[in-house]
Amino acid sequence: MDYTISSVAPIVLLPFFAFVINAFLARKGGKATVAAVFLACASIAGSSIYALKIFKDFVFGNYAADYYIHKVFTWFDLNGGGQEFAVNMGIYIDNMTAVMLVMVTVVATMIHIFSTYYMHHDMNYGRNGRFFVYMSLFTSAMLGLVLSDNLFSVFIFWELMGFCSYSLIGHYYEKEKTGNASIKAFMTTRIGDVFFLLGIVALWTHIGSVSFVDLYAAIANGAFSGVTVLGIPLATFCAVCIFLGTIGKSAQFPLNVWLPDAMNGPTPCSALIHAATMVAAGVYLSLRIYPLIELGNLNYFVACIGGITALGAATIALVQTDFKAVLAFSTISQLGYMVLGVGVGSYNAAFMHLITHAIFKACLFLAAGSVIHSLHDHHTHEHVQEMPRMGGLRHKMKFTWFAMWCCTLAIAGVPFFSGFVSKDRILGDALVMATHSPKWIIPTALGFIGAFLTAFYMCRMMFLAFHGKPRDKEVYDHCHEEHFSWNRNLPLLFLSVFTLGIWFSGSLTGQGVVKVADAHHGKYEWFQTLIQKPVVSKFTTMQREDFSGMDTRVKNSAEKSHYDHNHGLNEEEAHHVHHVHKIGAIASIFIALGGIFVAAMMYLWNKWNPGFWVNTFNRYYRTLQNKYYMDDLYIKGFIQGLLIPFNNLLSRFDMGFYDKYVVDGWAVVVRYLMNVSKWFDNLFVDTIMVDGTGASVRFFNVILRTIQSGKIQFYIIMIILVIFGYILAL
Amino acid sequence: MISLPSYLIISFCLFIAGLTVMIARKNIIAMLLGIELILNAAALNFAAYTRFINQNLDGHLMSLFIIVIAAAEAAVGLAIVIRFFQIKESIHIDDATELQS
Amino acid sequence: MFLNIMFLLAAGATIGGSFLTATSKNLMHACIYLLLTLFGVSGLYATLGADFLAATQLVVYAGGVVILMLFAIMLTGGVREFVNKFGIDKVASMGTVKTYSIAGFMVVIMSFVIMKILAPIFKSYAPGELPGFSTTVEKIGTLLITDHVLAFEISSILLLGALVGAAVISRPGRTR
Amino acid sequence: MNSTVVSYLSQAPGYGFLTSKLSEVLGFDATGIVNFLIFFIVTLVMVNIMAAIGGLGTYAERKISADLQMRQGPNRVGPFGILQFLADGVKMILKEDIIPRQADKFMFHLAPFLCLVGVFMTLAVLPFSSGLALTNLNIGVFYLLGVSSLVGVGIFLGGYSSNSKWSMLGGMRGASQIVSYEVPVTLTILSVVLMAGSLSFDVITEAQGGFPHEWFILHNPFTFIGFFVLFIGALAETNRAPFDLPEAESELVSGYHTEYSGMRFGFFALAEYIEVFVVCGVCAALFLGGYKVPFNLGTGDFLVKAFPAIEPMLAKQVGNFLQLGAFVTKTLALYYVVIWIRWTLPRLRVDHLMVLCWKYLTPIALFNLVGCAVWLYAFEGKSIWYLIFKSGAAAAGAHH
Amino acid sequence: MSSHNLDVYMPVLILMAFAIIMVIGALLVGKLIRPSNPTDLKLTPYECGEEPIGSAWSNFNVRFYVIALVFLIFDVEGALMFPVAAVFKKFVEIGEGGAVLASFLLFIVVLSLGVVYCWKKGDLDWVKSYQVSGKKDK
Repeated sequence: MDYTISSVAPIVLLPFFAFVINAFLARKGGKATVAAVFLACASIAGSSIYALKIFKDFVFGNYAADYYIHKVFTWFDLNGGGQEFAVNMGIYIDNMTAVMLVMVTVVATMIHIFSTYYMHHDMNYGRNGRFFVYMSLFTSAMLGLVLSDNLFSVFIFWELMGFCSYSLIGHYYEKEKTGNASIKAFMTTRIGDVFFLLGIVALWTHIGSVSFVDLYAAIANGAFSGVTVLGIPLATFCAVCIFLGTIGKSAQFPLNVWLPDAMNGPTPCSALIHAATMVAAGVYLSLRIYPLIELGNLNYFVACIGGITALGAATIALVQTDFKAVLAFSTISQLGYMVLGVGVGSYNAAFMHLITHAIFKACLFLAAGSVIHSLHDHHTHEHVQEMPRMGGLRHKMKFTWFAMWCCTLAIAGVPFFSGFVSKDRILGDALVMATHSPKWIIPTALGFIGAFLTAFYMCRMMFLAFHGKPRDKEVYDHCHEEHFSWNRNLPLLFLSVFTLGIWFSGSLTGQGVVKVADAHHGKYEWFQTLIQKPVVSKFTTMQREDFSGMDTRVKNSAEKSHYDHNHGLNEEEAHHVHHVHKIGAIASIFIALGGIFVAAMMYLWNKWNPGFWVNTFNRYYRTLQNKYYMDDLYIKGFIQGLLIPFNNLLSRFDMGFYDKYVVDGWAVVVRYLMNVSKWFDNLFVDTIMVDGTGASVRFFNVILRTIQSGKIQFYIIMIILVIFGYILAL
Repeated sequence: MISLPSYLIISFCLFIAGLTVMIARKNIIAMLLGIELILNAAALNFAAYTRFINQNLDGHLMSLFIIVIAAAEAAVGLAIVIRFFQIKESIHIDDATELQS
Repeated sequence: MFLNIMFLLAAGATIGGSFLTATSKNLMHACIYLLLTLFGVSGLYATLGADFLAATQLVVYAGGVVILMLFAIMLTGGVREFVNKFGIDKVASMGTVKTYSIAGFMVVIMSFVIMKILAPIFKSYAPGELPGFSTTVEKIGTLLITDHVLAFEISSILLLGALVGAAVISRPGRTR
Repeated sequence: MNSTVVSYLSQAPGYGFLTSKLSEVLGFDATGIVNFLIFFIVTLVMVNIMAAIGGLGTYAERKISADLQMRQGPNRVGPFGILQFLADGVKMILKEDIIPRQADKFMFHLAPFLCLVGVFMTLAVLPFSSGLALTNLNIGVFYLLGVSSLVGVGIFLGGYSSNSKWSMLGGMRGASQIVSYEVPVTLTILSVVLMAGSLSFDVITEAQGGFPHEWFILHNPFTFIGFFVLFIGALAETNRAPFDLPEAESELVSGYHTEYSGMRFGFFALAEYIEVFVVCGVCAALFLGGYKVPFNLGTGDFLVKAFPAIEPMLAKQVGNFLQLGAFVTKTLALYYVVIWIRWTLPRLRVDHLMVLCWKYLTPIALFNLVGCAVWLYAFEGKSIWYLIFKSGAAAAGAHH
Repeated sequence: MSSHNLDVYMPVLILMAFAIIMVIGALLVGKLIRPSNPTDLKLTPYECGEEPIGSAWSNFNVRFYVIALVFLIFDVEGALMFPVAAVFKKFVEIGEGGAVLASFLLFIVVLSLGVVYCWKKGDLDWVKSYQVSGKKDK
C-alpha cells in the first residue's frame, strides 16, 4: 500500500471545490442554492469514500502499527544567507491520521445531512447557502490539517478554520450579540495562535524544519539538548508556546471564555466546529507534538490545565438553564479530560476520547438542534432554549429522546458506552500516576470530581428537558410532532449507534467487535493495537519522499507489531497498572451511577429540592452563574485597563501629528505638480500625439481598405500565396 | 511501396482536393466538405510520421484531437449554415454580406 | 503482400474519393464520395498500425459527421440548386474554366511548396526496420490520462461548447 | 491475444505441411496465401450460413408469430414449410426491378450495398467460439460500433434516393432513430469495457465465466440494468418492433424501402435479419458470457485428462463445438425474445421513441457508467457475489 | 499488447467483397430471368394512388439536425472515453485509480451538462420544440 498525491488529494480538494463553486452558486437562491447544498453534501460524502479506503488500507492492511507515509514537495525555496531555506509541504499519514480522517468525514457528512433539515427555512433567500459554503471550506481545512505533515501547514489550516468558525458563529449577523460573540471567539483564539506561531518560529530557527518527522528525528538526535531561548530550554519553550495554541483552540482554562458564546451560531455548525472537529484539533496537535511535551517535561502543567478546565466547566454547567450552554460547558470539560489524558501520558486513551467525544457530542448537538428546531416559533421567530420552559418532550420527539439518552449515557461514563471506555482509561492512567507521586493527586482528584458532576448535569438536562410534566404549556403545544424525516433522524440514529463502547474497544472485559489480526498473536482491539506513541528513536534520519516517488521501504514483510499487554512495562509494573485500572474503573462506574442517581432524585422523582441547595449556597451559585466572573475580569482588567488607553494615545497622535502635517503638506505638493502636468498636456499630448495618431490612421486605412474585399475565397488565395512566398524565401 | 513519401503524397492529394473545393465552390456546405478533407490530410500526416519517424504515440493523439476538433467544427459550422439558410433562403457564400440579420 | 494490397485499395479509395468529392456537381453525391474518402483514410490508418485511429475515423465520420452533413444538406434545400430557385448565377458548379484554372494554379503552387518541404525528407528518407504492429488502445489511454489529461478534459469542454453553441444557433423560430 | 481462426487452425498438423508444400511448389513463402485461403473458405461458409440464418429468420418469425397468434403459419413448402424462405428468395429474384423515374439512380443502387456491407463487416469480430472467431481485432467493440453505423447511412440514402415522400420520412426517421439509440448502446458497451479492461471481444468473454453468476449481467447492479439498456437499444438500432418506425406500415406505406422492389428489397430484409442475429450475438458475448461453457469444458482439457492418448487438437475441437453450442444457444434464445417482443408489444409513437431514448435510456446509461467506474474503484472490480461471500465469511469470523 | 501482422484485417476485406459480390451477382442473375416492362405508372413514386406533387427533397424539420448533433458530440466523447475505460482497470490495480476516476467522472459530468442544457431548452423533446423555443421562460 502506497499513496501518491492522487489518492490523497481528493479528500481535501473535493470539499474545497465545492466551496469554490458554492461561493458563486449559493447566494443566488432558489434552485441554485438547493444545487449548492446538494453539491456540498455530495462532495463531503465523496471524500468520505476516499477516507474509508485509506482507513481500510491502514487498519486492516497487514502493516506495522508504526508504519507511516510521508510525502513532501517543496512549496517555495528562498535561499537566504547561503543556507538552504525551503518551506516544504507534504502529507503525513499514519494510523492516527486514518482514524481521524474517517471520523471527520463521516461526522461531517452526517452533520451536512442534518443541516439540510435544520437550515431549510429561508433557504430560498440564499443566506443559508452561505452557511454551506463555509461548512465546505471548514471541512476541507480540517481535513488538510489532519493530513498535513508539518506545523506550518497545520498553522495555515488552523487559521482557516478559525476564520470559518468566525463567520459561522456570526451567521445570524443581524443580532448584535451574535456579532460580538464571533469577534470574541476570533480574538480569544488569536491570543493562543500568536504563541503557536512563536513556537513554530522558534522551532524553525533552531531545528531548521517544522515537519513532524524532522521534529521527532531532532528529538531522537538530541538536537534540543542545551539549546535555550530567553533562558528557557528550547523544548520547554516550544512545547509551552504550541500548547498555548492548543489552549486557545480547544478552550482550555484561561482562554475558555469564547466557546459558550460561540453557541450563538447555528446548531449544526456548533456540532461540527465547536464540538466535534475544530476544538478537537487542538488536542490532536498536542498529541502530535507529544514527544516535545514529554521532552520539555510539561506533563504536570498540561495535566493541571486539563483537570482545572474539566472541573471548572463542569461546575459552571451545573447551574446553566440554557439548553446549548450546558452542552457547551460539557464540551469544554470533556476537552479538559482529553488534555488531562495528554498530560498523564495516556496517548491512546486521549485520542480515543477525542474520537468518542466527537461522535457523541456531535450527536448531542444535533439532537439539541432538532429540539430547538421543533420548538421554533415561526411567528415570533424566538428560539426556545431555556430548559425550565421545556419538559415532557419525550412524548413529542421519540427519536431525539432515544439518541440523546444514548449520548448522555456515553458522556456520563456508564459502562458499555463509548464514553466510559475512553474516560475510564484516562482516569485510570491518572490514578496510576497518582500512585507514583503525590503531586499527581490534584489533577486526578479534579478529574474524578468532574466525572461525578458530568453525570449529574447531563442527566439533569435530560430530566428537565424530556421528562416530567410540561412546564410551559404553549411551548409544549406548538412543538410539532416528530415524524421520521430521514435527513433529521438518520444522522441522529447513525451517530447514536456509534456511542456504543464495543466499536472502539472492550467495554469492561476488553472484547470489542472490531478487531485487527496480528499474524502471530491472534486478534486484538484495533484501537489499542494501532494508536501508539510515536517512538522517536525510529525517526533518526530526516528523510523526504517525493510525491511522485513510490515508497521504497519493504512493506510486505511488515506486519502488525505485537500487541504488548504490558505496554512496555515490566511484569509487576504491569500488574500494578492493571490493578489500579480495575480500581479506577470500579470507582468511575460508581461515580457515574451516583451522579445519575442524585440527578434523578432531584429532577425526576423530586425527592430532594434543588432550590434548597441554591438558597444555601447563594453566593457560590451566583459565582457559578456568572462563570467565575471571568468575562467581567477580562473586560474590566484587560480591555478597559489596557487596550482603551492605548487606543486613545494612538488616536491623539493621529489627529495631532499625522493629519496636520503629513496629509495637508502632501496636498500642497500635489497642487504644484498638477500645474506642471497641465502645461505639458496642452503643449505636447494634444497637439502632437492625439492629432498625429488620427492623421496616421487616416493615411493607412486608405491603403488597407483595398485589400479587404468581402470574399472568403480571395482570402484563402491570399493565404496560399503568402505561404508560397514564405517557403520560397526560406 | 509502403513508405513515408507515399503517405505524404496521398495526404497532399487530399489537401489539394480540399483546398480546391474550398476555393472554387460557392456552396458553404461544399466548403465544409473541403475543410473535412484538409483536416483528414493533416491527421494522416501525423499518423504517418508517428509510424515512420518516431514511434511514440503523441502523433496518434494529435490525430485523435484533430478528429475531435473536426467533429466540433462540422457541428457548429453546419448549424451556422442552417441558420444562415433560415435567414437568407440561400447557402451561397457570396450572400453572406451582412454581419447581422 | 497483403499489406500492399490493402494499402493500394485504401489509397485508391482515398484519392479517387477525394477527386470525386471535388468534382461532383451533386452535393449529396459529393457527401457520399467524402464517405468513401474517409473509409480510405481509415484503411490507411490501419496499414499504419493505428488501429484505434482507424476505428475512431469510422465511428466519428461514417457514423456522425456524414449523417450530420446529409441532414444539413436536406435541411438547406438539398440539391435544389439545379432547380434554379436562387437565380442562375448561384448554381454551385465545378465545371467552369475559371475553377479548373484555379485548381491547376493551386496544384502548381502547392507542388512547389511540397517539393520544397519534402525534398529533404525524400532524400534523407531511408526505410529502416519498422517495428511490428501492436495494439495502440492501451498506450493511447495511458497517454490520455497521464501526459495529455489536460487536453482530454479541455476537449470535453470544447465539445460542450460546440454542443451548446450549435444547439443555440440552430434552434428554430428565433427570428423570422 | 490475437486468436483468429487462422492462428487457431495453424495449431493443426496439416497446416504446417500444407504451407511447406506450397512453399516448395511456388518457390516463396506461401503462408500468406494459405492464410488467405483459410480465411476465404471460412468466410464463404460463414456468409452462406448467415444468409441461411437470415432467410430462416423470416421463416422463424412467421412460425413464431403464428404460434403466438394460434395460427398455422407457413406449412406448404417443404416439411413444416421450412423451405418457405427459398421460395421467397426465388420469387424475389424473379420480380421485376423498378426504379422510379425521378429517383437518384446512383444512390438508389448504392443504398442496399451500404446496408449489406455494414452488416457483413460486423460478422468479422463476432466470437462464435474461442477458435472460430473470424478475426479478433484489439478494437473489436469499437470497430463493431463504427461499421454498424453504415447501416444508418444506407437506410437514409435508401429513403432519400427514391424520391418519394413516404421513403423520405422513413429514411429520416430511420437515420435519426439509429443515431439516437447508438448513444445509450455506446455508453453501456463502455461500462462493459470498463469492467473487462479491454476492447477485444476475446478478452471481454474470457473475463466472464461459464456460470450465470460469473456473467457480466449479474456482475453488479449497474451491469444488470445495463444489459436491458443495451438490449432495448439494439432492438431500436435494428428497427425491430416496437421500434419499427422507419417501416411503419400503417403510417408510412413501407418506409424507406417503399420504392424498392424485388431483390433490392430482399437485400434490405436480409440485412435486417442478419443484423438482428449479430446484435443478439453481441448482447450474448458482452453480457451473457459469450461462448463460455461451465466447468471450463470449452478448453477441451477434460478430454485430455480423461484419455491422455487423445490428439490434443481433437480435444480442442470438441471443446470448440461445446463453445459454439453455448454461444449459438444464447444468441438464438435472444433472437426468440426479439421476435416475441415484436409480436407482443404495440409500436411506439415517434416522439415517445425519442423521449425514451434521450430522457430515459441515456441518463440511465450515464448513471450505469458512473456506477461501474465507482464500483471498479471501490471494490477493485470484484463481483457482488464475491463481496457477499467475503462479508459472510468475515461475519463468520474468518481471518482478514 | 501482443504484436500482430495485418492479416487480421483480411476477413474484413473479404467480407466487404462478399457483400458486394452477393448483391451484384444476385442482380445479374435476376437480370437474366426477370421480366422488365416498365410503364409510365410503374415509374412514378407510390403515394397511395395520388398523383405525386413536387419533389420529396424539400427541406424538413430542424429537430432532426439537433438530434444528430447531440449524437455526434456523444460519439466523439465516446471515442475519447474508450481508451481511458480500457486502461482504467490497470490503473486501479496499481493503486492509481483515484486520479483516473476523478478525471473520468469530470469528463462524464461535463458531457452530461450539455445534455441537461438541451433537455432544459427543449431541444430533445420531439413535439414541443417549437412552442418551447417560443417562450423560454415557462
